[in-house]
Formats: sequence, structure tokens, C-alpha cells
Amino acid sequence: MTEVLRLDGVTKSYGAVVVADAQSWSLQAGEALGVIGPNGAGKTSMFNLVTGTVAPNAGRIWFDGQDVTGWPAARRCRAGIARSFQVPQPFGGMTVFENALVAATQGAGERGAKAEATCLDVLARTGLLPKANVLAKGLTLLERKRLELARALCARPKVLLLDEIAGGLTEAECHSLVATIRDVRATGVSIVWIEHVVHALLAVVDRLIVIDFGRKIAEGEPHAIMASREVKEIYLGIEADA
Amino acid sequence: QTPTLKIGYVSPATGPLAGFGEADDFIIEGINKALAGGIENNGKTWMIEIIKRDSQSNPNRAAEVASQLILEDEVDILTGAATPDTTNPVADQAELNGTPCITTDCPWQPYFFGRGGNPEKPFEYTYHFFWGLEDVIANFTALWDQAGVKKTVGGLFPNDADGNAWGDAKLGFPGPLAEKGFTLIDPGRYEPMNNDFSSYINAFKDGGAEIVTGVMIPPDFGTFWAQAGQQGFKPKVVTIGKALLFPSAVEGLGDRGVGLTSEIWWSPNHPFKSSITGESCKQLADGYTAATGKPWTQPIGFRHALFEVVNDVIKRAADVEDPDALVEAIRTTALPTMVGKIDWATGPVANVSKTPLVAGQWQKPADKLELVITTNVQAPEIPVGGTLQLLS
Amino acid sequence: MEWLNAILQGTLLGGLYALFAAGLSLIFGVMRLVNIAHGDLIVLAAYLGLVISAGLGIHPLLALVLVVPAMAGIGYALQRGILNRTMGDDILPPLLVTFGLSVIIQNGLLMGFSADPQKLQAGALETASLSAGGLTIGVLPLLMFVTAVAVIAGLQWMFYRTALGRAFRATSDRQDVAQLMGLNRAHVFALAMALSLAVTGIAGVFLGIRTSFDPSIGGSRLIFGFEAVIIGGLGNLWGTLAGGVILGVAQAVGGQIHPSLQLLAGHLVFLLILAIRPRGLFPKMEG
Amino acid sequence: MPDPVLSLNRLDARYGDFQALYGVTAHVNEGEVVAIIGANGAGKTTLMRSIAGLIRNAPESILWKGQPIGRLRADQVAALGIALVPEGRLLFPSLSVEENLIIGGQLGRRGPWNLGRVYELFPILKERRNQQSTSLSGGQQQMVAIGRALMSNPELILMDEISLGLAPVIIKQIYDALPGIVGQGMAAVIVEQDIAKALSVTARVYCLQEGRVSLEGRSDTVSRDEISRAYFGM
Amino acid sequence: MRVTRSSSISKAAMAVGLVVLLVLVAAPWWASRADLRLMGEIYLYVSLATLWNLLAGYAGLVSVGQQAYVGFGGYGFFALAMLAGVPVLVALPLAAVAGALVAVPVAMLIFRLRGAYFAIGTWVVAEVFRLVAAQTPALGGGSGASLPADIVKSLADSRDLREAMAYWLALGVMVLTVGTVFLILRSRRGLALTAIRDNELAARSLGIDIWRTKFFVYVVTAGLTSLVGGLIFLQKLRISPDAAFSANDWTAFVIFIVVIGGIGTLEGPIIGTLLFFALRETMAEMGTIYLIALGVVAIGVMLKAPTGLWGLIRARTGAELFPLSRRVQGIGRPEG
Ligand SMILES: Nc1ncnc2c1ncn2[C@@H]1O[C@H](COP(=O)(O)OP(=O)(O)OP(=O)(O)O)[C@@H](O)[C@H]1O
Ligand SMILES: Nc1ncnc2c1ncn2[C@@H]1O[C@H](COP(=O)(O)OP(=O)(O)OP(=O)(O)O)[C@@H](O)[C@H]1O
Ligand SMILES: [Mg+2]
Ligand SMILES: [Mg+2]
Repeated sequence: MTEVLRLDGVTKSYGAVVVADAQSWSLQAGEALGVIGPNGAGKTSMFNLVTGTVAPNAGRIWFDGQDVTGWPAARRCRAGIARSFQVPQPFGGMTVFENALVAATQGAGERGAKAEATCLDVLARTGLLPKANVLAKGLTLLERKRLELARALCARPKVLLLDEIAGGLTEAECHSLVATIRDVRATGVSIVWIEHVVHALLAVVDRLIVIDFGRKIAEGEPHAIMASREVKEIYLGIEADA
Repeated sequence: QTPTLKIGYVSPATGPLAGFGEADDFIIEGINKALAGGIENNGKTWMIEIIKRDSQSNPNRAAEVASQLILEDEVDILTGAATPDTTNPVADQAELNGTPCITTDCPWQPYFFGRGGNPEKPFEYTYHFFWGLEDVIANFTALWDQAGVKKTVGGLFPNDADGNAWGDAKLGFPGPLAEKGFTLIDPGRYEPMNNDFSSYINAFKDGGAEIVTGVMIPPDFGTFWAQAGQQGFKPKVVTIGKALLFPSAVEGLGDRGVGLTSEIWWSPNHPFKSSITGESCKQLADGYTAATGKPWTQPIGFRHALFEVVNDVIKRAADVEDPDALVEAIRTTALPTMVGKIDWATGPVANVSKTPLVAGQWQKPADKLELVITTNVQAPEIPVGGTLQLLS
Repeated sequence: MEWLNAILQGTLLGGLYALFAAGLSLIFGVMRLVNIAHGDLIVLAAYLGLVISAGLGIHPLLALVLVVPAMAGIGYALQRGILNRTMGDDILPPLLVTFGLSVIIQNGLLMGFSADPQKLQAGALETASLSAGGLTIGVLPLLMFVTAVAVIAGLQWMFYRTALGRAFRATSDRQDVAQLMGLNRAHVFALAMALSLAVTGIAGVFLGIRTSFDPSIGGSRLIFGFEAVIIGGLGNLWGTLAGGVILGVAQAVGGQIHPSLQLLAGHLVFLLILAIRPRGLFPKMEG
Repeated sequence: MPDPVLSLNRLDARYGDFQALYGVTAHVNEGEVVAIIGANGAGKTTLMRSIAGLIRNAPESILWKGQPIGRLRADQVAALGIALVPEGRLLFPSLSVEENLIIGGQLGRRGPWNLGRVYELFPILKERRNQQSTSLSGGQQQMVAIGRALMSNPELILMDEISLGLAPVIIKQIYDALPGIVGQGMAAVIVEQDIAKALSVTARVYCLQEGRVSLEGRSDTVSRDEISRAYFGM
Repeated sequence: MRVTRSSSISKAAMAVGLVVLLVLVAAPWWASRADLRLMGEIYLYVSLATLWNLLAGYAGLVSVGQQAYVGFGGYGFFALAMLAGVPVLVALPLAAVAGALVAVPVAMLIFRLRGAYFAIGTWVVAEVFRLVAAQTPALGGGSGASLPADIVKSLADSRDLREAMAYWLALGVMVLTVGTVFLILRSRRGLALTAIRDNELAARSLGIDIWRTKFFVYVVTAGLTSLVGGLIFLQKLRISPDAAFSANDWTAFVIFIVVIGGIGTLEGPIIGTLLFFALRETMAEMGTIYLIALGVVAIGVMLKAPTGLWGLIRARTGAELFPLSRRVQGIGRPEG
């Protein structure tokens, strides 16, 4: 197994608020990594650092064997890091299809019919095809979230960063989402998934890390982590059994 | 059916220069009435139709409407008035399209040299009548000589067509002033709509200027004059072109408007009369006041004279339908008008005929401001109405 | 001494710019509204001052008692009647509407008052001056500066310390959610515009005392107002004052070097500041 | 049975040409907690926005204590004592955390909720009180949104997907707090995707399907089967 | 399932457009001198409006300082033709290149600004251009300069041919600008541009180099605007700083045209220009009333049809004359 992504002592703070505290972890090719942690722990901030929308105060980020710490976000995306936003960021004035096409042509660098085929395929897989010609600003919150996923997939990433895409789904929808993500993973894409809907997460990931106050406080096999006392206390809010 | 000749007329009816166009409707109405019976040319009667277009005080728009008048309305003669911003683009369009063109109300240097004119090779179709910088300089210096104050002059010239011409080292004030023994303090050209004249006031104070001159728009002069007061600068004579033309502008200055001096191109006291109606200057001015309830202004006489020339040219032209014949008639004009004699044969350059200029002071003998002629060195036929009083 | 004087006069000029800009800054901060008609509204206020002070035969500063509420009323009506219907994320529709207003006001005034320059007569105040250590300071510019400081202090306090100010900021962020808080956005925006035009009323009367005006001069002063707002940073009224002063001093010092540099110096300083601090010197809100 | 505080009579709602709700009839009794469930795009948010006045409706289609309020603006509805916790939080970015809360209470309605009690409910907010609201994490923002609605001391609180994006511990906290919130006579309508959770905290439930009420029942008696039929119309 | 970019309407429109273009090319044979001149002016305004629309409507760069480039093009053309004696047909494209070149440092400066700040920044830059022109004595400084009649006459010997040339130049520039903008919008770059306008954060994260995309558009627009500027002042014959850098003539009216016509559409600027000229030709002589009417139209359209006239038409009919948008066909119920 080769390593596709590595964080080395990445640190970021806003004044007194430390959102990443010397974070170090790595991701293997084809691996699915889950991230949990209380609200405000710094999970989304970590994505911002990895994708380059925020620059770290210290530490290095390696992607595919290269130091990408100084790269702008766009370059990282073209190199193969795509994300979905927790708070959806659609291109409101464009249709759903065009939203996807942006990712396929810019992020993945595909052209013409190939790009279009990619988009149609991804929209079909994410259930957005019926809305393909609708302006993105007319979507409901959950549809916007699906669009986030679809766009990230159209960028044909090596590493896919997902930020809370299962919230608000019905059980059936959640199942199909899990199936979709498994498919993606089966194509060799590495995934980092932040999710509060723990059962969905556990159905996919190989490994779990827990973040609190910007620090990685636990890492390991998902079920073992979930059973740990610390996670129960700070995350699930269950009295840890003595 | 009498045939009709079309006269295009471009002037600023709206925008910052609208004051110059204020009397247009009154004058055109009067002309239309006076010429209702048509103009006789070679035994044939021609009606004239004056087509008025608004330049909106904007040279782009002036060029546009001039070209419309030429191309669309197919006017036989194009006329225009008021500041280089109107006269120059109008004349340029006429020159290129070969349309006879008469303009006025802009000193001739910014008109002629501002258009890249060359005395050796004059324009073919475009003619202008007004006074020039040499006249304004002669009048102003005569005025200041009368005053008997220290011969140090502060100059306020903006970076616009008028200001650059007045302040020009060759054509403008600096040369003649030096010759006549005046010291000119000229800090440089300011941008119109200036908000702060402190640096000028400083320079004038330091240099001990007792006279201030320049060619300014009213808001700029207002700012300067207020700041001069606030910063303790008290010149004895202030002679400013353009800004003090209109009674309303001077009235606005309140008591500080009294005693300011300015060039006078036309007044009800000028001893001229209309070649069309025979009216005197006073009658024309009174007519305006009666019709509009407003005090007379200097452009009135020149607007009237513009159409006097048109009338005369049409009468004399060998063939009114031939532009070249019309131009020939313009060139050979020798007509006494409301603003004095207009004759292109005697002009400083072939395209320019000069009209007399005097200067005077805004005085308040009773409770009303009056523009009193105090100098007539250039035009002794125009009577002087009073003597110059110092400001402080 | 010359330079000291230039700086002093520039600072006072800055007060004028700040007074012009304060109302602009307020509605720019509250509604992200780029009010192209602001300059023309100032001129409108000057004409109002003219009509009132000439009509009642009172000092123009006394006329403020009527001009300010009248302008506030106009502002309220304008916002509720017209501008509110174009408020949204897009800055263009309100920009175009205010452009339309600007043209209408200018030409309406031209029809009503002709192009003749007018001035407000403030008597001895206009030329009164104080001398100190070889420097002469006009009382009027000083009064304008002090007024600008007072107006800005008042607006700043209102914006950040009162419920009304909170309502302004909340509504500027999210109109529909502000409605959920019981704020009627149409009313809130109209109040902001009323306040802005009340300040404009003061600016207009001072403008009319300071120099002569005609219907067309509003636009040429607008750019300095915007520059002052932006140098200072969005949502910070003190910043607007600082912006005005920086602009005024830059112009005065530039003019002292050579008159042709006066305006250019102001603009260049503006661009320089933005090159270094793209959100202005002291921004308090997101642009 | 007491008169309902809120009743919906054949409520239609549209976005331009698109009709999102068709003849929805429902009611909420005083102090009662009601759940609205339904698939994506069923119209839950539209329903909430209609009640809150963000979408204009026929006047008589929404009655508040017998008065028609369908046509009122949102600020007028808010003044009556109806508060909405909007889907997606929607805080005011230029207000600090505390100001966001204060502005919720700016109507000045009397009641048990004030800054102190909100801070008691969500202690982290007290720590962050002077921070810009945009700099909070998603979950913290949701707390502010709830606190802001509570600050108006509403008689009816509408909560649209409040647990979306919250860590389990916070969801637990909020649902634990819910009885306390509604205990003092406040009625509530909650939209929740976690059906089990929705049923456990509410008295009655409405299920929407493509803009129509497809099921109405008591939370403790409806069966899973009925619900899945109501969800998908099978 | 397939993706199409043209509809039957757009195909028909393109065919009709081609015929109209041919008729317009032949105008010197059927139109009067005045009409030629008016049409030439309309083409130049269509060009300016289309270019501004590309900036503001598609790239989200709301500039209120495009007069900087109109004026720069005008002055550049005057300088080349008058001072350097460059032939008119060479001077015009050179002025365009010069405009694109000065846009490079300007872009580096003003691209640091956002939204309304950007707008005011562009305005100030245009003012700086104006002041610099006013301080350039070789070109008449604040007084301005007239183009010697000889230079215009050098375009062609006979007056008719000269006027036809001026007309074709304007028509050519319009076809060039509209065509360029159309091609940009159809390209990958056009898609990126719209994405940036809608959401910069997302655009960045999807691999779009925002700065470069905007920079490209800004520089191309500046070059073409300068070209139009050169042509405008070839027609006006006279240039002065206030006229060349007039915010009203070259930006405010252009914004009026685009927004009234329908921003963010290619059809909007064309419709807006036609409306603007219809108003002007019928009312301009009414002076103040005309200008007041213009203001009323601006306000009226913004209140009644904030998406502009074309927006209104498109909402009613779904028509699109230029094949730009992409529709996925065969996905069941047609929506949107
Ligand atoms: N602003 C809008 N314009 C047009 N259609 C809209 C708009 N908002 C919502 N809709 C449509 O109205 C329908 C109902 O939407 P609504 O947001 O009420 O659903 P919901 O039940 O809240 O869904 P979700 O669970 O996804 O939040 C959907 O089909 C949606 O596409
Ligand atoms: N720009 C900023 N300025 C100041 N503080 C910030 C900023 N951005 C984030 N924070 C703070 O950093 C912390 C981490 O935020 P982040 O969004 O990464 O949390 P999260 O783990 O994604 O939480 P959630 O699960 O609620 O989404 C929060 O406490 C937030 O207040
Ligand atoms: Mg997060
Ligand atoms: Mg919803």
C-alpha cells in the first residue's frame, strides 16, 4: 500500500482558538478514513487545510509524494484532491449538470463528450439526474448536499474529502448513499469522511480518527474506537461504564 | 410653396453649461417671428427652419448631434455656441462633412488653435466670431492700471480649454503681463471642480499679490473666494473670466460679490442694434426680462447676432443650395450686428471675426447688483458707466 | 510652515469629505447599496436649504432644523417606495435605480431652479477665521470638521451600541431571517436611508454655504465620498473619517507640490492603501 | 380537548409556478410537540416557512388562535409569538454570538428565556459570546440558532432539522433539553429525519409526501409500516 | 440521454442572424448617410455593452471604470495617428494591443479588491487615467485635441467610401466582440467564469484558477474596449479628457443598456442598446425631460423586470438565441 496523503504537525489557530494542533496522520491509497469529533473540534478546518483554502501556521502537507503545503486550492484539486462542503456551495445560477461539468472540465481536466459522459454517470449515481436541468439555487438543502458529492466525484479525485453528507437522510436514502460511497471506493479512490451519522460511517470506513480541540486524540479500528471510553464521553454523550 | 432652408443650432441646454443656453428659446422664438416672412435671395423667398439640438454640455454629445444635423436633417448651415466644449466638436464635424458652420461664444484662440488650426492653411467651412485673449488681457490690464494697486497678479487657471489658453505662455496672459510690468504668480493648472485652493492662497499671500485673475467656473471661484476670506487673503482687485458672467452667480456670493470685476462682451448699454429687427441692445435685454422674468445675460446678444449673420449670409449667397456659395457669403460678411460689426476679412486669422470687448465691475449702487462698464480701451464706442472701486 | 498649513487645510478638507461620506458609509454598510445618487441628494439638500432659508429669511444653519427632517422623510419614502424592491445579493439593480434617481434629481432641479449657480448666505461665518501661531483657520471649515466628527461619533455609537444599530447589521446580513426576529426589513432599511439622508441634509447645507452650487455638481464629489468610505473600511464610521482626512491631506500636500498633482495624489494614495489593505484600513464587516 | 393554537386549513404554497404544498390541513395544540416527517423535498421546510410568514399564503389557510395569519409578513408573525429555527442555521455574520442571541429577544416578549438561561443550556456559547458567529463550528451555530429562537419567548417554536450536522452528544443534549424547553407551555413543531427520535419526543406526527399530508397520528401508536407507506406512497 | 447546446430556436436565430448580418454588410448600398452613422454608433454601443456584460454579467467583475479603456483607446489612437503618423487601419489595432497591455498592471492592482470595492477601485483607476491624459500636453492636455481632417480623409478618397469604411469598421468590431465573447462563453473558460461568478470558494476548490481566469477576461475586454474607444473617437473627431473618460457616456449608459436588456445573457446587451437608441432618437431633443425619462425607465425596469427585458422574455418563452446553455435530454420530465 502506498501513502497518498500525509499531514505532518499541521497547526492552525485563530487567535486563541486552536483548530489544528500539530496534527499528523496519513491516508493510504484506496483506504477509507472516518473522522469524528465534537462540534467545533476542527474537522472542517482540517479539510480547509488539506484542500488549501486555509494556510497552516506550521507543519507540512504531502500529497502523492509531493509537498503541497504552498499550493493554491485549485492546483490541489487538479492534482486529485476533491471535497464536498459541509455548508453547500453550489453555483446557484448554473444548472445541476453545469455544476457537475465545471468539476469534470476544470478539476478533472476532461473535455467534450467525455466530460459530459462523466457528469451524466455521476449524476445518475447520486440520484440527481432528474434535476440535471434545474438551476442549483432551486435545490433543497439535501439536494444541494448531494450536488456537493456529485461535483467532488466529477473532479475524478484520488482523494475524496466528504464533510457531513449523510445528515438528514431517511434510512433508505442513507443506505443508498453508503452503497454509492462504497462503489467509489471500489474504484480505488481514497476517502476521508467526516460524519456525525456514525452508523453510516462505520459501514464504510477502515479506520477512524477522533479529533477534539484540534488534536487527534484517538486513531484506530472503528468499532474499537467507538467503544472507547473517551469517545463515549466526549462524543456520544453516554456515561462510560466504569 | 416656399422652399425651406434648414439651420442647425447646437448649444448646451442641460448640464453644467446650461446657463449659456438659457436664452436660446427666447432668441429663436424672436428670430422665427422676425423672419416669418422668409428671407429673400436672388429674388426668391426662402423660409428658414432652425433645428435646435442640446449638447447636454458634453462634447461627445455635441459631436453626435452635429453629425446628426448634418447627415440626417441635412442642414444647410450649422451653428453652435458656448465654450470650446460645444463649438469645437460642432465645427470639427462640419469641417469634415463640408457643411458651412458659424459658431460664437468662445474666445477665438481655444477655438482656432484648440482645433489644431493653422493660420497658413485656414479651415474651409468653419467660421467663428468672438473676442480673443489679447482683448481680455488688454481690458484687464487697463482695469488694473486704473486701480493703481501693486502690479502683482495671482493667476487661477484651470486645466481646461479656457484655462490652458488663458494661462498659455505664448498665447495667454504671462507674456503680455510681463511686458506691461506686471508680475504674475502662476502656481500651475488646477483640475476643475477643485475643493481646496489653499496652496494658491499661500502662494499669493507669500508673493504679495494685490490682484487676482483667472478664468473659472462658478463653483471653483466660490470655493476660492470663501477660502481666501477664511485664510486672511485680501486682494484689492479680483478680475475673473467666465465665473462672474451671470448675475445669479454673483448674487450668490452675497456681499462678497460686490466689487468683483469681469470681462463684458455684451450689455444692454452697448450702442448696437439688430440688423434684423432694428432693436437696440436695451430693447432686447428688456424683452428677455419681460418674457422670462430673469435678468439679462451676456450670451443673449451673441445668440441674436448668430442668427443675424445667418440671415445676412442667406440674403447674399450666390446660390443658397450650394455649400461653397454659402461659405463664400460667410467669408465676405461685413455686417453691423447686436454685438458690433462682424467681418471675417479683418480677423486675426481667416476663420475668425472679432467683436468688441470691455470690462467692468459688479457694483451695488442701490439694492440691486449691476454690471458697470469701467474700461473701454478696446472699444471706445461703448460708453463707460462708472469708475472702478477697490475691494478693501 | 507651508507644509504645516497644507496638512491643516487638508485635514479640514477631510472633514468635508467625511461629512459627504458619512451617509454613504452608513447605507453602504447596512445595505451594500452603492448610492450613485448620493451626490445629487446632497445638492438637493442644498436647494432645500436655499428655499427654506430664503423663504423664511433665516440663517442656513438654522434651516437645518427643517432640512434634516425633510431629507430624512425623503429618504424613508425613497427606500420604502422604490429602493426596497430592488434589494438583494446583487449590487446592480439598486445601483441602476440610484443612477436613475441621480439623473432625475439633477434634471428635476434644472427644471425647477435653472442652471444658475446658487449659494447659501451665512454672513460673517463664511469668512471668519482664527489665527494661531502663524496659521489661519477658517471658522466654517472648523465647524464642518467638528460637525463631521460629531455626526460620525453619533452614527458609530448608534451602529454598534444600540438596538437600532443591531437591527441594521442583522438585516444587512440576512433579510429574511431578520424578519423572523420581528424586524420589518422594509422599515429597517427605510430607517437607515432616512438616517443617511438626514446626514446628507447637513452635508448639503454646509456645501451650499461653502461654495456655489448648481444642479450638476453632485456627481463630481461622489468619488471622494466613496474613496473615504473604502479607505476607512466597511462598517467603520471612524474609518470613514480617517479616510476623509487621509484623502484631504493627500490632496492638499499634492496640491502644494504642484496643483496638477492635487487630485492625482488623492487617488494614488487611495490605490496605494488598497494595494496594501484591500479591505480598507479598519474594516468591521465583510464586503 | 383544548382549542388548537395553530391550525392549517387546506394550505397551498407555491414557488412561482411550482406548487410545493397541496391542501395541507393540520393543527397544533397548546403546549404540544408535533413532528413533521417526510422524504426529501416533501415540503417540510416549505410548511415551516409558510407558518413563519416567509412565504405568503391565503389568509384563512393559517389560523393562530383563531385569527387568520396566512398573509402576514414574517415580522408580524414573529410578534405573535411564533419563532422559527431555520434549516441551515442562518446566523447573522456581522453580529457576535451574543448579539445574535440578543436580537432574537428584541421583540421584548416576556417569558422564562433570557441570555443567562440560554448560556446555561449551551455553556460553550458563553465562552464564545464575543466571537463572530461565522467562526463557530456547524454545531455551535445550531445552538445559537436555537437559542436565538428561544430568546423571543415564543408560544410556538418551529424547528427545521435541528439535529442536522450535530454530534450525537449535542443532539442528545438538545433532545434532553427539549422537555425543559417546551415544558413551560411552549408548543413546538419539529422536523426530524431520525424517525425514532422524532416519535420519542413528540405527541403527534404528520407525514408529508409530495406536498400532501399522507399520515397523521399519535406518535406512540403509529407503526413503522404505516410510516414507510406514508413516506413513499407504497 | 444526450447533452445538447442548441435548440430549434437558437438554430433558427443563428440562420436569421447570418442573413441579417449580410444585409447589414450591404448597408452602404441601401442606407442613407445618417442611417449609416447611426447604425455605426449602435454597433459600437453593442460592443461596449457586450464587453461590459462579459465582465460584470459573467465574470462577476462589476467595473464602473471601463471608460478608462474607451478613453485610453481613443487617446492611443489619436497619439498613433496624429503624433506618430501611423495609418488609421494600423493605429486602431495597435491601440487595442496597448489597451490590453496597460490592463495587465491595472488588473494586478484591482484584482485584490472585491465586490463594491472593486467597482469603486475601477472608477478611481479611470479617474487616474483621465488626470494623466489631462496632464499630457502633447495630446492637448485638459483642452483636448481635434483629429486633423486629413487623417480621416486618408481612410478613403471619396466621402461615400470613407463613410462606408467607418461603418464597416464599426460593424466588424461588433462582430468581433460579440463573436469573441460568444466563443469565450462556449469554451471551458466560459464555464469556469460563470462558476467563479456564482461561488468563488467552490470554484477554487474545483480546480479553477480564479485569478488567471479573471485576468484573461479582464485583459481581453480591456483590449477590445480600447479598440472600440479608438473607433468612437475616429467618429467624434475630437478628444478631450472629460469626453474620453466620461463615466456617464461609456459606463453609466452601458450599464443601463446591459441591465435593462438583461445582464448575464448575450441577447440582453443587444436588446438594451436598441431600446436605448430608440429612446434617444425619439426623445433626446426634449432635454431635461428625456433625461428624466431615462431615469424613470431605469427605475421602472428594475422594479418590474429586474432580470431585464430579455430575462423577462426568456422566463416566459425559455428562448435562447445564442446556443450557450447545455440541456440534458431524455431524463424524463423536462424541468427548469
Ligand atoms: N426556492 C425554491 N424555488 C423553487 N422550488 C423550491 C424552492 N424551495 C423548495 N422548492 C421545491 O419545493 C419542494 C419542497 O421543498 P422543501 O424544501 O419544502 O422540502 P423538504 O421536505 O424540506 O426537503 P428536505 O428534506 O430536502 O429539506 C421541493 O420539490 C423543492 O425542490
Ligand atoms: N475563521 C475563523 N475564525 C475564528 N475561529 C474559527 C474560524 N473558523 C473556525 N473557527 C473555530 O474553529 C473551531 C473548529 O471549527 P470547525 O468548523 O473546523 O469544526 P468542526 O469540527 O467541523 O465542527 P462541526 O462538526 O460542528 O462542523 C470552531 O470552534 C470555530 O469556532
Ligand atoms: Mg464541520
Ligand atoms: Mg427541508
